[in-house]
Formats: sequence, structure tokens, C-alpha cells
Amino acid sequence: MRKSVVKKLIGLGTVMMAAGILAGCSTAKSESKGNPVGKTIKIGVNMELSGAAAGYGNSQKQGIQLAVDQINKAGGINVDGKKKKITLIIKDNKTSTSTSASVAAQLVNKDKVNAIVGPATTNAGTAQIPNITKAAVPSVSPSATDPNFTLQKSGKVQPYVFRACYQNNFQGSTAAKFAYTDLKTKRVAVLADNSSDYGTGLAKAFKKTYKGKVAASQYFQEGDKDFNAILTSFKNKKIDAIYAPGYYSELGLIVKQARQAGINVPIIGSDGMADPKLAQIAGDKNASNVYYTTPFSTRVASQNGTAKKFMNAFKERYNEEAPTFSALAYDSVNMIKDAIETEKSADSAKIAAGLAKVKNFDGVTGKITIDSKHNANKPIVVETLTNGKVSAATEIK
Amino acid sequence: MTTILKVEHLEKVFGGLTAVADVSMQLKNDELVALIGPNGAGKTTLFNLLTGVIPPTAGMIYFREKEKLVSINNKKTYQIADLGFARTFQNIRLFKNMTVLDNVLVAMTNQYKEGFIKSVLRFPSFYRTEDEILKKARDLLAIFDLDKDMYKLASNLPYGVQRRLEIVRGLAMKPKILFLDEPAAGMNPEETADLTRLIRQIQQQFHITVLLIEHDMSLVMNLAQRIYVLDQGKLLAKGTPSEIQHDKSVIKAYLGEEG
Amino acid sequence: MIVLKANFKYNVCWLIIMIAGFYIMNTLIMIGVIDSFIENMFVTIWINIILATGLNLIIGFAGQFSLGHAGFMAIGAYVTAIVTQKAASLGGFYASFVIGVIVAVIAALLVGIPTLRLRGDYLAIATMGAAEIIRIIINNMKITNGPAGMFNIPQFATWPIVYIMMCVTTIIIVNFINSRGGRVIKSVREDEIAAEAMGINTTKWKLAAFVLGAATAAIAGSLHASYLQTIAPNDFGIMESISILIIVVLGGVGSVTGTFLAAVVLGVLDTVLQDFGTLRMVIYAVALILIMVFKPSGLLGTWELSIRRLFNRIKRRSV
Amino acid sequence: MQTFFQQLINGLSLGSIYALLALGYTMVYGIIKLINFAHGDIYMLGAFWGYYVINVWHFNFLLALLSAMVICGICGVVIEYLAYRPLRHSPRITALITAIGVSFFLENGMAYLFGSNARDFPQVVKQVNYDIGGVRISNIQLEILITSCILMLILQLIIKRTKMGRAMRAVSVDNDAAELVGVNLNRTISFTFALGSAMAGAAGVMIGLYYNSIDPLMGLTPGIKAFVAAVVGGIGSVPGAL
Repeated sequence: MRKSVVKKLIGLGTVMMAAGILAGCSTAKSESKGNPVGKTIKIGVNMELSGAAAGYGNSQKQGIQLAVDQINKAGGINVDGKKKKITLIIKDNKTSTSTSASVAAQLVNKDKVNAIVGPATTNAGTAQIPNITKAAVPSVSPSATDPNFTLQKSGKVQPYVFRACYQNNFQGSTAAKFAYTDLKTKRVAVLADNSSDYGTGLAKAFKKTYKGKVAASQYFQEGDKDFNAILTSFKNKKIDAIYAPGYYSELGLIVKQARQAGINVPIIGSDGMADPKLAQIAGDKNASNVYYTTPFSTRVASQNGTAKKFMNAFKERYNEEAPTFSALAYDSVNMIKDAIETEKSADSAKIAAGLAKVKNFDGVTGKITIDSKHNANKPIVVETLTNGKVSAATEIK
Repeated sequence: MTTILKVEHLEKVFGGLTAVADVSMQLKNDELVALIGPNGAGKTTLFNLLTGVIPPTAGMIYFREKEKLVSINNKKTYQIADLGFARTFQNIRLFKNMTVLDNVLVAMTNQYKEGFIKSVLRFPSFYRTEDEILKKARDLLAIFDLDKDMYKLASNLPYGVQRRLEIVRGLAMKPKILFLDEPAAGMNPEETADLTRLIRQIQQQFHITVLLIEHDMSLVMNLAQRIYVLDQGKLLAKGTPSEIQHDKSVIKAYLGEEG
Repeated sequence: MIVLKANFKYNVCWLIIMIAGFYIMNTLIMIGVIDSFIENMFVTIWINIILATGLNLIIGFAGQFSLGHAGFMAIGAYVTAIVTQKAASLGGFYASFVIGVIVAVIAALLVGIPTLRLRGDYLAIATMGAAEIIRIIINNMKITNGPAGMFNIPQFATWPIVYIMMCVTTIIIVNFINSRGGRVIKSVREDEIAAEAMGINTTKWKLAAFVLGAATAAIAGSLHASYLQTIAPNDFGIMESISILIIVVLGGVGSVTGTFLAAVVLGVLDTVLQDFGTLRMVIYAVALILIMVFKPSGLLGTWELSIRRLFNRIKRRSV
Repeated sequence: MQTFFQQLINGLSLGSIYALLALGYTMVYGIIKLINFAHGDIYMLGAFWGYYVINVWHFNFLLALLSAMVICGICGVVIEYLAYRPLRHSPRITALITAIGVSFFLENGMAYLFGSNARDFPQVVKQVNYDIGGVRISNIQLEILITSCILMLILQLIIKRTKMGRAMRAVSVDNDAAELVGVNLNRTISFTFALGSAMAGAAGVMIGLYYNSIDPLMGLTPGIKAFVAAVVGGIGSVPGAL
């Protein structure tokens, strides 16, 4: 009697396992050919609207909404002769990878979107890749900067993943060249944001390219407020400049506290600090001798018609200067529009094909060409802040 | 009658205060010994020393393991308990949110083995062990008329029954010595009479040594074969109940303290 | 064999429920009622169930207040990510489970031995600190790719595997609770001094519960990494530990059924709230406060679903 | 040596702000043994209130500080009344989860109303740096140091010299016994929350002035840090905190 019970139990267990494995095979493989276009073109937004990166996510949301409203006001996107309007579906991913995956699944399966804009961070961005790839829906991230973001493990490009921003290697090495050649520095200190790939990736690229000596290297965390200890330690290192890649909320404080501590050497940063709020937090007087690499320059913008129009429209609608994040998001939407127009179709798989062909697209953040690795190639500019205002912009070739 | 527990010159000092000083005593097999003394005499401290809850400052405690007396000074509480020491507490310490049955089963923990794999995968041998141990626990509870409340939570029992359960839980450990810390505290005379019967029953049925701390003199005089009197940490007197009743120093200590 | 016979019926019932659940899920997917979005929601809920039952074992049954569950989850997740990137096969995936559990057990021993003598809030701080140390180590290691996290992790954890693992870990934990070990850790929770006087090595048993909880957390981490294909150190911070704790407390400390219910309720709530943008967390917070104020002991308290009781009730009714 | 003094000055001015925050934390912990996760968010509320009144109503620093203390005190009492009081006899872990809920509510509520971007705090006090032997001290640092010392002194006086303070100390030792000797438990706990939250509000305004940057999540890190300090430091008792 006892033995038969064991057998029964083991038997049941095996049946269950086998069923599981079989079912796994039978369900997992359902290839999709993408979402066809309906009455309107549906664009999903998978964005960090709450959580740690909410500030950046909300800026991007503003840019996206502005772009969509402008397109719809003009009648919509011309899809093979017919004008179709855009429906925007905005969802919050809490700055969390698992929620981002869930949001992406909902967008592509439930809402049947034709393309996705977002997320803002690399981590949330990579989390959505499996779901959108399964559904063959392309995504354009305005600000996921990790070099491998658009690549598969094998090094092949992810077919449905695009970005509108620079990747870290490009921006970091540009900053290194600028620091060595233009600013003629020999010894720099690196102070990078350690809580995301953005800061560490840029710091790594900078150190690799910089020809002078990196005299000190320190990290800080997102949300840190007090940098006095680190800055004081830099003071004795006889440095010519500080390279500090990160976002404006911390960088503003770093600039402020460095100047207060009497460190007046140039501070070089990245596009994360290309925001009017930087000077507000640092104080206009302190925000001098500050440089950052950016695709989007208010100065360059005055010569660039697209950018000028965007700046004015943004200011009119939100009553503040447009931050870089909004500009990148604005470009992301318009890149999708461009792709639809080239392919003459708004089916999701076609949009992906179109995005790969984007060339010399006239964006707010410069003339954008998508390369074979789905990175956005565009000119890079180093802006100089003096007394909180952009005083010069140098284009780096 | 062999000596089962031997205490030599035991001393405990808290800060500057001597709680127990130079206490020597012996317990023999199957004896029922009472430890009395006024409040603050150090009775509970002595209990805690014997059960390893606190380490002594000086002196030795020996316990009979097989044929010889072994020092248990440096053993931890659970190791000492495992040797065959069971105790109750002055203010009942049952596992309140567990059933009566579980309370007893916990006390039996060291009497059976259930490997992790065996219990998690529910091998038939797991059920066999469970069966056996459940039967044992049930039988024990039945002796003390607790089997009808088996699945009740311990906290839902009346006070007197909780006291009884705590003693039964101690017995479930199959101890060689049972320490009872004021078992009659808070009981009315009727309940105390029940308790007297209970303790006597335990003595007769289980053949174990009992050390009893008690204030209730009727209980002590009724039950104890020998009595130790503790006053201000020192051993004041020892002997049979009648000897103690007539001991002058004891009378003085009690009258002096309690009027 | 009384107990065996009596229990056989109930065990078979449970098994049938589990298999039925599996086939219902499978059929619904086949006929297209459940799309990959709902599947995603279910898998997230199941992983949360694994995490929360493990934590409930530590908090609810052993009575030790741990705030570092996410740290052990991180260990499992990173081990699976690293191993399956090197050996991308189903075998490698299962091996990573084992390695992850072993590493997590070692970490739990290292954390537990010194900290489990602490009580209450002190233990909470110590475990929180330990989890934070794990996270910072991961954040600064090369092999884990630093703060950028790891992505392109091959997906082996499909929903059936997650489902089966959830069933298996739940069976392990529930069976543990209803055995000698479970009774002992409950007695330690109830009264440590009395348990010690019963001859129970309380430190050892607390450690056992802690280690078992950590091991299941590592399994959940492995599944999380392999299903999501992306992990980053920031996923495993104090907020993750807190969100697991919320599931446990909301369901009822000391009720596995409650943990299941709370994980489902919170999982559905979380998905529904995706459309609310910034307002989402406000609604979530209000819901949390209201539930706690009106049901302070959690949704189910310490109540457990028991087929035995169900049977008995039906029998009584029919008589 | 110079570096050391510089760090000391920086540490002192910042430390005094955190001390105000930790004090409130400890008082609440000491009295009802609740880890008040939302305390850091009250400090955030204080900072935002300061931001608002200085920008819109053009308050000066002192007025902003005092009004923030009043507002935060009221917030603290309301939170205690609505969220914590019903749970006073529930398991402590329930109260902890509620506190986390309140914290989420405040953070995300503020993010919803005002956006989650960091914003610059209006500089009501013009910064002047003094250079003493190579060590830089700003008037803002001095002002912060002096203000927080005064506040701590007042707190000390309230706890040591007033009837309410005595009640607080009694409750922190044993609330049942305190109630038996006629202490009004509810009033004492409310008062403690008011006092602690007012201190947090003051800290919020000062941190805004010091860093010039505030955002809805700013209370999170100091909140957890203060929690660690409150428990590890073993300063659960009110007199111990001082």
C-alpha cells in the first residue's frame, strides 16, 4: 500500500512536469508579424513618470505631447496619401524594470500600438526589448545611452530598438578630446554618478580616451546632496579640470559647492546637465567656466529653424525653457513620423524598417542619421556657461 | 537513592549585589524537594543558575549523566534542558498562539527526527514518525485530562489549566528533573488542592525528581520530602518538613520578614 | 498509518488544484484570452508569491524582522544572469538555480549568524544593511557590469517554469511549516526563553528559517532575471525589500494563503494603475493606508485555507 | 589641518540640520515605538512650504521658518490622528507599513502636484563667505548653526521644564503607567508629533537654503538614515536624544 502511494505521487509529479515542458513548447512560440495600423496611428509611451527618474520622464512626456499635438494639428501623418492622426497612450513604468516589461506587453498586446517612445533609462529600456521584439513593434528611446542598448548578445543589432541620443562612448570620448585639446588640461579629476549606467559609462569612455592624467576618480549616488567631502579631497590634487558626468539635479549642487569651496577650475559635464535648472540650482554666479557636451544647444538652435520653432512652441505651452530631455523626446516622435512617411505605411514592422533608414533627419537636436547599430549620429556641441548663461558653443568634429 | 544533581558553593553576584552566596545542595533520584524563602531570597536566581539561563560567578553544578557526575557549568540552557532538565516559569510562558498539542509537541522536539528533505517531500516515513509522536503526545495529554482541549490555542485556556499544561509540557520532555517555579501562584485553594494531587501523581507515575519553589506553605508541607530554606541568598536551613517547621532561624526569618 | 491515509486525500486535492490551475492557464493562453501582457502580470505575481512566502516564513513564522530580502533575490538573479550568459542552455539555467541557492545560503549564513541574536528593529536594520552591502558589491563589480546591469539574458524561465517553481517552493515552505521544524520556529517566535528551556537551540532554528527564506528568494531572483532578461542593481534596493514586506503584512503575517491573496491583489492593482501616471503611487499609497487602518492584521490575519476543514464542513452540512 | 577644519565646519552645519530631523524621529520612536517612515517626508513638506511662501508671499527667512514649523506641526498631528492612532493597539509591523504608505502618499502626492523635478530654492539670504585662516564659512552656514542650536535649546526646555515635557518622558518609559497617573495619552502623543514635525519642517527650510535644491523625494534618504541612527544609536528615549 505504501509503495503504491509513492508511485502515484511520483507519477503525478512527472505528469505535471511533462505537461509543463510540453505546454512551454506549445505556447511560447507564437510569432507576430507586428501590429497593423488602424483608424489612427497608435504611439505608446513607456515612461518613468514616478520613481527615481520621474523628473526626466516627465520632461520627456512634455516633449512627446508637444510633438504629437503639433502633428495632429497639421492633420496627422501622411500614410500613403491618407492623413492619419496619432493617438497617444501614455503609461508609467515606476522606473522599474519589471513594470517596464509589463507596460511594454500591455502596449503591444492590449493597445496594439504601432510604435513605442521610451523608456528614458537604459535598464527600463532593455526590460521592454523581449516583449516588443516578440510583437515586432519598434521603440525609440530618447535617452538610453548604454553602448550595448541596441545590440543583442551576439553583437547583432536589435531589430526593433532605436535611440535618439548619443551613446556613452561617443559623448565621453568627445568630452575627453575637448578637455585635452581645447581646454589644454593635463590633470583632471573624474566625479561620476554611480547609480546609473549613464554616469559610469561616460566616465569609462572619458578615461579611455583622455590623454592627460586622471588624478582622482570618485563616485556619487543619485540623490546625494553633499559633495563637500569629495570636493575638498580634490582641492589638494592640483587638478586642471573636473569631468563630472551626471544629471543636473546633482551637478547643480556639485558646481555650487565646488565654487563655494574655492575650486574654480573648469567643470565639464554631459548632456544630462544641459538644462536651465542647472544654473538655477548652482546659482548664476557659480555657473561659470562650466562646459558640457550636448546635441542640443540654445545657441545653435537660433541658427536652426526646427529647433527655434520647437523652443518657442515649448515655451508657449509650458512656460519654461525646453530641457534637452524634452527635445530628445520630441525628436523621437518625429523620427517615427519620418519613418512612416518613407515607408508609406504605419504598420509596426514597417516603421521599424523605416527607422533604420532615417537619414539626415532634420531634428531639434541636429541632423540625425540612424547608423547600422541603430544609434543616432548627429553633430555634437560643447556649450560653455558663463554666469549661468550659455556664452559659447563649439562644434566638435 | 543516587544523587542526580549536586551543587557546590554556588555564587552569583550582580554588579555589587550578591544574589546567591555559597549555596550547596543535593537532589536525589525521585525526590520531591522544596525550596522556600522570603521574597527576594534568590530562589528564582538559583533556578536560573541551575538551568543555565545565567552563568554562576563561582561554584560548581554537577549532573549525573549515566554513571558519573558531570559539570554543567558552561553548558547553554538548551543543552542543559536536553540533559533532562525541565522547568516551568513563575509567570506562565506557554506558546500562546499555538495549540495545546503543538505546545507538547515542541517539548518533544528532541525525541524524534524528521529530516528536512523527508518532511518537505512528505515521505511516508514522515507520516510514520508524525503518527508515533502524535500518539505519544495525545496519550500524555489524556493522562492529565487535556486531550479534549488539544486543538485549542493555549491562550484560550483558563488560568489553572494553563498552569497544568505548562507542567505537562515540561513532562513531555521526558526530564530527569522537573523544576516548578511557584506553580500555585494566583490559584484559589481548590485549584491548589488539584495541583497538589497533580504533582503527587507526576511523582508516582513518572518517577522523576521535582524541585519546587513555593510560597504556599500548605502545599510545601504536604508534598515535600525535604526542604531547603533560602534567605538573602544564603542557605538558612535544610531538612524534613517537620524539622523546618521547628527550626528557630527559619521562624525568625519568616516572622521577621513577614510579620 | 492514520495520518498518512487522512492526508493522502488532501494532498491529492492540492495536487489536482495545482495541475488544474496549470491547464486552465494553458488553455486560456491557447485560445487567446490571456495575452502576453496578462501572462506577464501572472508571472510577476508568481515571483512575488515566491518572495513573499519566503519572507513570511522568516517574519510570520520564525518572528524575525528581516528587511533584506531583496539582497538574496539579487544574488539569485545575478548568478543566473552570469551563468546563463556563459552557458546558454537549459542545463546551464538549472545549474544556475542550484549555484544561486548555494551562494544565497552562504550569504544568509554570513548575515544570519551575527545578526540573528538581535531583536526587532535592530535585526531589521542589520538585514537592511546587509542587503545594501550586497547591492553595493554588485554595483561595483566588473562581472556584474556595474550599475548598467545585465541585459540580453537568455530567456529560459517561461511561465510554466515559473508556475511550477512557485508550486514547488510553496509546497516546500508549507510542508516545512507543518512539520517538526515549523512547530519549533513557531515556538521560538512565541517565546524564545521558553523554547530554549525545551532544549531547542533557538539560534540554529532561527538561522534555518532565515536560510530557507533566503534560498527561496534566490530562486525567485533567478526566475526574475531569466524571465525579464534584464536586471540592474537598483532593482534590488530597500524599496524592493519593502514592497515584499508590504505583500506579507497586507496578506497577514503568518498566513501563506494571505500572502497569495495579497500578491494577487497588489499585482492586479499595480497593473491597473499603470494608466494613471504620476497619480498611480498616490492611489496605491491611499489603498495601502486604508487597508492597514481597517484591517490591521492583514487581509486574512493568520487564517489558512485548509482542504481538510473544507471537507469537514461539507460533511457536517450533508449530515 | 585646514582640510580638517573645513570638513568640520561643513559637517557641523549640515549635522545640525540632520540632528533636528533625527530628534523628531527619536521622539516619536521613543513614545510609541513607531518607525515613522514619513518623518523624512514632513521635512520635504517643510522645504516645499518654504519654497512656496518665499516665492509667492515673499516671506523673509525667519517668517518662512516659523510658518513651516507651524504647518508641519499641524501635518504631523493630522497624520498621527488619521493614520497611526487607529493602529495604536495593532502589531507594530502594521503601523510600520502604514507609515510607509503615508510616506509614499506624501512623496507621490507632491510629485503629482508640483512635478518631480528638482527645483531651486529661493535665496532669501544673500551669501557672504568669510575666510578664516583658509577655512571658508558662509553666513548661511552660521545662520543654520545658530538657528538649529536655538531650536534644540527650546526643545530641551520644553521637554525638561514643562508639564507636557514631563508627560512625554513618562509615556516614553511606560505608557500604561503614565496613563494611570493621569497623563492624557492622546494629547501627549499628538503633542510629540507636533513638536517632532515642527523640527522637521524647520530642517526642511534650512536644507533648502543650504543646498538650494529641493524635490519630492528628498526626504527618502535622510529618512532611512535617521531611522538607522535612531535605532542603532539606541536613542529611543526622549531624554537620551538630547
